[in-house]
Amino acid sequence: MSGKGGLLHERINSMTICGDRGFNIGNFGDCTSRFMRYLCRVLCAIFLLAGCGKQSNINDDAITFCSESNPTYFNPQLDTSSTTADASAHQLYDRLLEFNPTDGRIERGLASSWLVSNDGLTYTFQLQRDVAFHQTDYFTPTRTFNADDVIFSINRWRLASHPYHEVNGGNYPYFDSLGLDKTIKDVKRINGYRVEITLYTPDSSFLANLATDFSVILSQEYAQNLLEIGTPSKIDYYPIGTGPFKFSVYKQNQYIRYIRHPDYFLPTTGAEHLIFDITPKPSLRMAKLITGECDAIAFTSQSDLAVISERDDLTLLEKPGLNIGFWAFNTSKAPFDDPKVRRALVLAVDKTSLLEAVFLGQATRAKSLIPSASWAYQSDAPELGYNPVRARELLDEAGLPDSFTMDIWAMPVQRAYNPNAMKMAQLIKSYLNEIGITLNIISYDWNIFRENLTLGMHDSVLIGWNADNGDPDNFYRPLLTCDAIPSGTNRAMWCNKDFDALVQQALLTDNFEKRKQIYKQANELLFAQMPLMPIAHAYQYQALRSDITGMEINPFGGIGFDNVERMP
Amino acid sequence: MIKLFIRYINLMVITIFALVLLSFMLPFFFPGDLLTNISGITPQSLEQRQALEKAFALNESIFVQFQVYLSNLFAGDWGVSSVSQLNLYDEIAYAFPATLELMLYALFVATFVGIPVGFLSGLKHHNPADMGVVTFSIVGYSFPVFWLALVFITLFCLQLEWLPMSGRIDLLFEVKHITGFVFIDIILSDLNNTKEAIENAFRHAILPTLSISIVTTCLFIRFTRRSIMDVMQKGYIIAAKSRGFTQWQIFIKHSFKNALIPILPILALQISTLVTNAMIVETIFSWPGIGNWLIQAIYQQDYPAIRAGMLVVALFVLTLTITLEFITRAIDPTKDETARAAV
Amino acid sequence: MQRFDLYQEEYHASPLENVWIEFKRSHLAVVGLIFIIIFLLITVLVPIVAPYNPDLQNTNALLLPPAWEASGSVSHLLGTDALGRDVFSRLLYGIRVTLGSSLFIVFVAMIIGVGVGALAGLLSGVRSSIVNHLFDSIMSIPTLLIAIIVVAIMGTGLYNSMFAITLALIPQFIHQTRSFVKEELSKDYVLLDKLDGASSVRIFFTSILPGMFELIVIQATIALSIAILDISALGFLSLGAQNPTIELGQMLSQSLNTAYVAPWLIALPGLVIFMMVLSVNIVGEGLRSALRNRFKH
Amino acid sequence: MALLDIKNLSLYLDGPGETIKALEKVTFTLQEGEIKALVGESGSGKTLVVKAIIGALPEYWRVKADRLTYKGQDLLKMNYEQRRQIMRREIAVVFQEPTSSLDPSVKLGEQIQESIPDEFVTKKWFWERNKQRKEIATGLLHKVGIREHDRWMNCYPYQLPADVSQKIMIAMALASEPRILIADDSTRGMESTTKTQVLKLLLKLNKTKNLSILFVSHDLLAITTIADTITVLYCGQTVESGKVKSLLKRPLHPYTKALLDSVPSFQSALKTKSPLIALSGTIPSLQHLPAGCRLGPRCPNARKKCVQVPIMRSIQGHNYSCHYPLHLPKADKKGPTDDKFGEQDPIKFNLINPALEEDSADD
Repeated sequence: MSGKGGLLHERINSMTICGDRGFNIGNFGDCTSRFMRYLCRVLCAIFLLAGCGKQSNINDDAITFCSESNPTYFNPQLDTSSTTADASAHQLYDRLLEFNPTDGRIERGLASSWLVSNDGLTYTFQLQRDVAFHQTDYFTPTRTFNADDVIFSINRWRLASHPYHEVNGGNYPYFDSLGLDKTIKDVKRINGYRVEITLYTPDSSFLANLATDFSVILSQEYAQNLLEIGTPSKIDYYPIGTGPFKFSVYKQNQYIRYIRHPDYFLPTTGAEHLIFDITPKPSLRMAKLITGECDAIAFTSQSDLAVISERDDLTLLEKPGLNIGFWAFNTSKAPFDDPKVRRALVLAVDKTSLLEAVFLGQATRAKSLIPSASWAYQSDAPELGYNPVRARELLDEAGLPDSFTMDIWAMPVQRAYNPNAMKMAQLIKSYLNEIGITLNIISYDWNIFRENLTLGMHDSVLIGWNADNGDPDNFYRPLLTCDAIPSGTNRAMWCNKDFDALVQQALLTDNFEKRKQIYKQANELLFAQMPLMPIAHAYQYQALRSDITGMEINPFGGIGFDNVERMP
Repeated sequence: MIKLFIRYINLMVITIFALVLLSFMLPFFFPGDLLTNISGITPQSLEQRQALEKAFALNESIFVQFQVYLSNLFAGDWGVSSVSQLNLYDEIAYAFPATLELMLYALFVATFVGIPVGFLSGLKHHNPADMGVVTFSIVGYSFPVFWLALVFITLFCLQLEWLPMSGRIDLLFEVKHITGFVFIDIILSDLNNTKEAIENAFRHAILPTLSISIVTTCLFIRFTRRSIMDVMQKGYIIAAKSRGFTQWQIFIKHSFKNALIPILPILALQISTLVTNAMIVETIFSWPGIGNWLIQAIYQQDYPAIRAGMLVVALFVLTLTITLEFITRAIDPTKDETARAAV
Repeated sequence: MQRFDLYQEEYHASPLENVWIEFKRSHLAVVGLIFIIIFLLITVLVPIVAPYNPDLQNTNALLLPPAWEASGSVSHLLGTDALGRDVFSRLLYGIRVTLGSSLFIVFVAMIIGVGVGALAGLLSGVRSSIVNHLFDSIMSIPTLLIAIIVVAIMGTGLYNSMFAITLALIPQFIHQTRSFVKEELSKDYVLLDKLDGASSVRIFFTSILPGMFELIVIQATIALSIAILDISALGFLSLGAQNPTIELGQMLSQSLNTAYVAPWLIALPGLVIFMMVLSVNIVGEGLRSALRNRFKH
Repeated sequence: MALLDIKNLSLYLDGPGETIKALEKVTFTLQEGEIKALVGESGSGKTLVVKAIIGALPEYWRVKADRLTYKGQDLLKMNYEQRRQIMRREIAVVFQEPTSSLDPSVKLGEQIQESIPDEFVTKKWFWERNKQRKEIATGLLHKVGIREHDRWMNCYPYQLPADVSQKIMIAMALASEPRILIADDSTRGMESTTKTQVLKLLLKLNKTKNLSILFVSHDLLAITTIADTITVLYCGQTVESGKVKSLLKRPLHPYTKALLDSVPSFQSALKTKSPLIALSGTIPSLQHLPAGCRLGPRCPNARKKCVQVPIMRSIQGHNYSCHYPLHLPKADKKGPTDDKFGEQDPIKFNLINPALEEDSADD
């Protein structure tokens, strides 16, 4: 017995143990019986063999991205959450127009050129030629992209009578919140590669809206096929688009796989495979980034930013964000319909401590909705300070009972505009305790959370908004106008006629100065009514491994992997 | 033998029936709309609601509903998850083998490390190695599994960066899901780099298996050591020694079997703790098993999934425990068969 | 113990004293006992012992490392968590919740388990065998599964998870008591009582119950260690104790968010759970061996 | 030359604080073909002697002996392997409870075949060897008087009655054709019919195979019928040893006397309603052994001198260790007893057995 044991012993010592970490076998010598000692050697041999070498990626041209939760559909038209946008907008589809990520100007996308009539009512688009759709195992396109696809994509959400309008729920939150279906009069097909869109009233933000992540171009031929087979709902679960990647397979709560679209009409240097590894916990995403199982991760938590910048194998991209994190009160519910109560709640909370504790100083203080990065930023906007005594007086004036309980809904997921809503809720809870209000914190799974929010079951909610285009209207209309309530983007359920009038009026002129004046009046109205407490405009971060290039932060929404590759 | 077999069969049938009955009654207790809890589909329109009610015989008596439920159960139509609208049968068929696999690894380690070490330390119960084993076993099975997993992750994944920390295999390998057991799937789905895939899957399996197998191994060690030490004091061992058999002969012929028989039922009970630990560890290592799936279902309040998942796991654990008990009773000659089939 | 008294009276220690002598023999067990007493004291006296109110958020000392680290301060012995709350006092309150609820669970499970077990043991016949089979089969359902069902029906929360774990622990007591009572009934001294005309209830309380004392204590220690592990596991999975209540498992899962900046926040709650379970197991083990070889002398 | 020669065998148990002498200077020898009886009340350490011989003592005992030899080889000095060889071929043991000495999980046939040493099985192929083993086993069973061997061969130990299992134990002991058979109280708790069967069997074996037997028991009736020589133990001290006839005729040690008197059938001339004789008091427990002669407190004619351990003296092979042995001729008594308190008549042992009286007369 010992003979064999001895032989193995030498073989272990002579074997080159990977890495320089010498492993002293000697300390296992104290197992007394020969069999025991032999057992120990075999065990540590197995363990050592397995521990060989750092994680080496066999399949080199594959990029793994750790996303934070499951997309509801693979079509951003149907859902405003950034998870769906990340998973589909820039990967699977293209848009008529695109934003330049650096300066926000509008560039050409599928539309090679466009013409705006001087009365601002008709827009004509000249389309790109020979743009191929995806060829997958569930659909093979016979023709390339043309005007029919554009008309199909727009009419789907515009016309209630469209065969595909009711498919998969039939609500299009982004477009409903902007009321775009009321502004577009008609979409005409001039010829195979030219489309003309006429509006009822001029809308200076229309072009910007066509470039957002939500206005993607679907395949009309694929839709036709599905209608014939009788499974129209598959269009949003098994997507077909013109984007840089094709959809391969999706396993809920686990992963999404994409394969490169070989004949994509733009030259890209992206990887052959793209994998979204769904990891809900931020600390788990961070760990996977460190061990190299993920090449890039979504929404790093604020506390880890310092750790990333210290490590040399990780890089951190940073950009001032076009977003707003706020604490919205459900104005449709008593007592939050009384502005006094809302002002008292805002006065009772110290915004600076929230910024320090939750954003760890990596965010700018929000006075009103518009962040400093936008041209419509109003630096001298009025703001309520921290004054608990005044808050208590206001509450007594409003006739609120001494021991008043309310709930606050905290988002379970991480977002740039609010990296840790749960923690912020706990801080607010201790502040409200001081003025005699008990606050209970409620949280659900992200999709259920948003469903219940649209139903208005909440008293107040900690949430925020990511801009989709540089236009300030993209903050005011979806967040606070009456149309936005049914679509679920107006979390404060606040409907104020003269506020809507102001926002509508701002759209009519595209002269920046005049629009700034109108938005100034809107800010004063908001300050008086205070339907929500603006908290912060956070910087946007993107953490990734150092050997990944071609990735940049797009302030206007979803992440794109078309030019992302791994340096050898 | 036949009498014992019949007794165990009827015990199995009673328990399965009780479980199916329990899983049938669950939706009535779950909050929210009964129809969604049963079928998973939230009826959009009125006539869809009527169609569903007729399909599940909700307006008839309980027995008819139970009958409908049973026929659906055997037909494999377990309803649809109310969150992801995916067929539950396929979801469970996808998730369950992963937990089974993790459990088998841990059981393998526990039996082939726990029992021999238990025997060895029991036989040599007066030297330092035995003291070491005893303290290791007490410390071992008082570790909270989830904390042990976290410590392993911080140590082996983050500091030493030896082992990967999540999932069953690196997502780079496109392993088709055929049987659900990762190693078999790798071999069956002909990859170009099968060897690396197997090595990668092995590295992924080490930490989860280690985290749950330590607790079970230590329990096995403790039971076997106690049992072998009792057996060595017994009269027939001293008689065998007096007949001049070697240590090894005595161990193989007499003490091994006599020591193992009394503890097999207790080891069978460890399976249910093993399943609990496997389900907890899955959430930490994001192992795509049924535990992870069930806990996601709880977070998303996906009641049809909870009901189906609960039924599958409970049935599996129960049948396994009862069969193990039956096997021990069958091969145990010391007691006559008419003794009650006390589980 | 050599006693030099003239009459050579035989000194026979009472069974309990014998158990204590045997228990004292293993120092490890005594150390375990001391730890348990400390934990129990903490559970009872925590409001006095804890230096700070556990929910007091002091925002200017966020994520302070423990005192022995370079940048730690003595005011917060074990540092502060992400919201600036003192970790040391939160751990003490965590012990109170975890250990307190576990003790309560074991107590309730013991009362119900022993009662039903005795009943099942006393009344024989088909009815009791069906009941026993059902309870034994429930015993092998994993505790996490029962907890998931209870949470699905009644929602998350400490009390619901306590209810679930009691439900999971009762069958073990039932099984042990039933088999013990069945064994004792076949013994002669019970036969004698029967012959004297004692009713089965009286037999149970006068002769079987005192004999069952050790079995119950051993089963209680096992159940306690399982209960502590399960309560903290459910807390960790955030199915058990929710935010306002401070529970060790839940503290552990919350500390994951700041895993890289404050690794000690992960280590401390886990360590406390481990110490609790270890001391319970050591005392349980010491008790078992003491009870087993108290008849040696 | 003596097969088994034991001199001054002492067993020490290091209890907490003080060491207990369980056996004190046990001396006896076992000749070839002799049946020696080891008698003593239960708790007198006779099982300990057996365990000391076969080396099955638990670790915490310390064995010290001037001589513990088997055919000249000192058993204590031997290493484990040599001692095992002796146990395998030369010495065989039959323990007290037959049922607990049989492995409950193995069939009886297998256990018997297992105890047959390999040397006896000469066939080449394994199936032939198995058949031969079976035959030897059935032969053994027949030898010990078990008729339906098939029935017993494939049943389990818990299904056996006591006497059958006792016979099977003996068969297994004989399997290796030992030189010595140690029967540790093997007739305990048996009805007299089965007991006589077992004793007859032992006697037959002794006669036919010249098998020397060490018969350990506290059942005097069995001993008188079968044993040649006898050694009486009390609390670990050899009290008296010698030929059975001489001991029965004239017991020298008061304890042997009390033992013999306690058996009514020896008292053929008991008058009706006369009190049965029994030694007062009980056996002291291990912790509180009296100093010197351990019968001291219970001995009818104990004196101050008995506090020292009496040395073993012998008359024509009949040795005893007592300061005041019963009715020895006066001279011997005066010699060793320089009793300072002057002459004292030996207390007539009032319950002398008249039947024995006449025998001693014609000695």
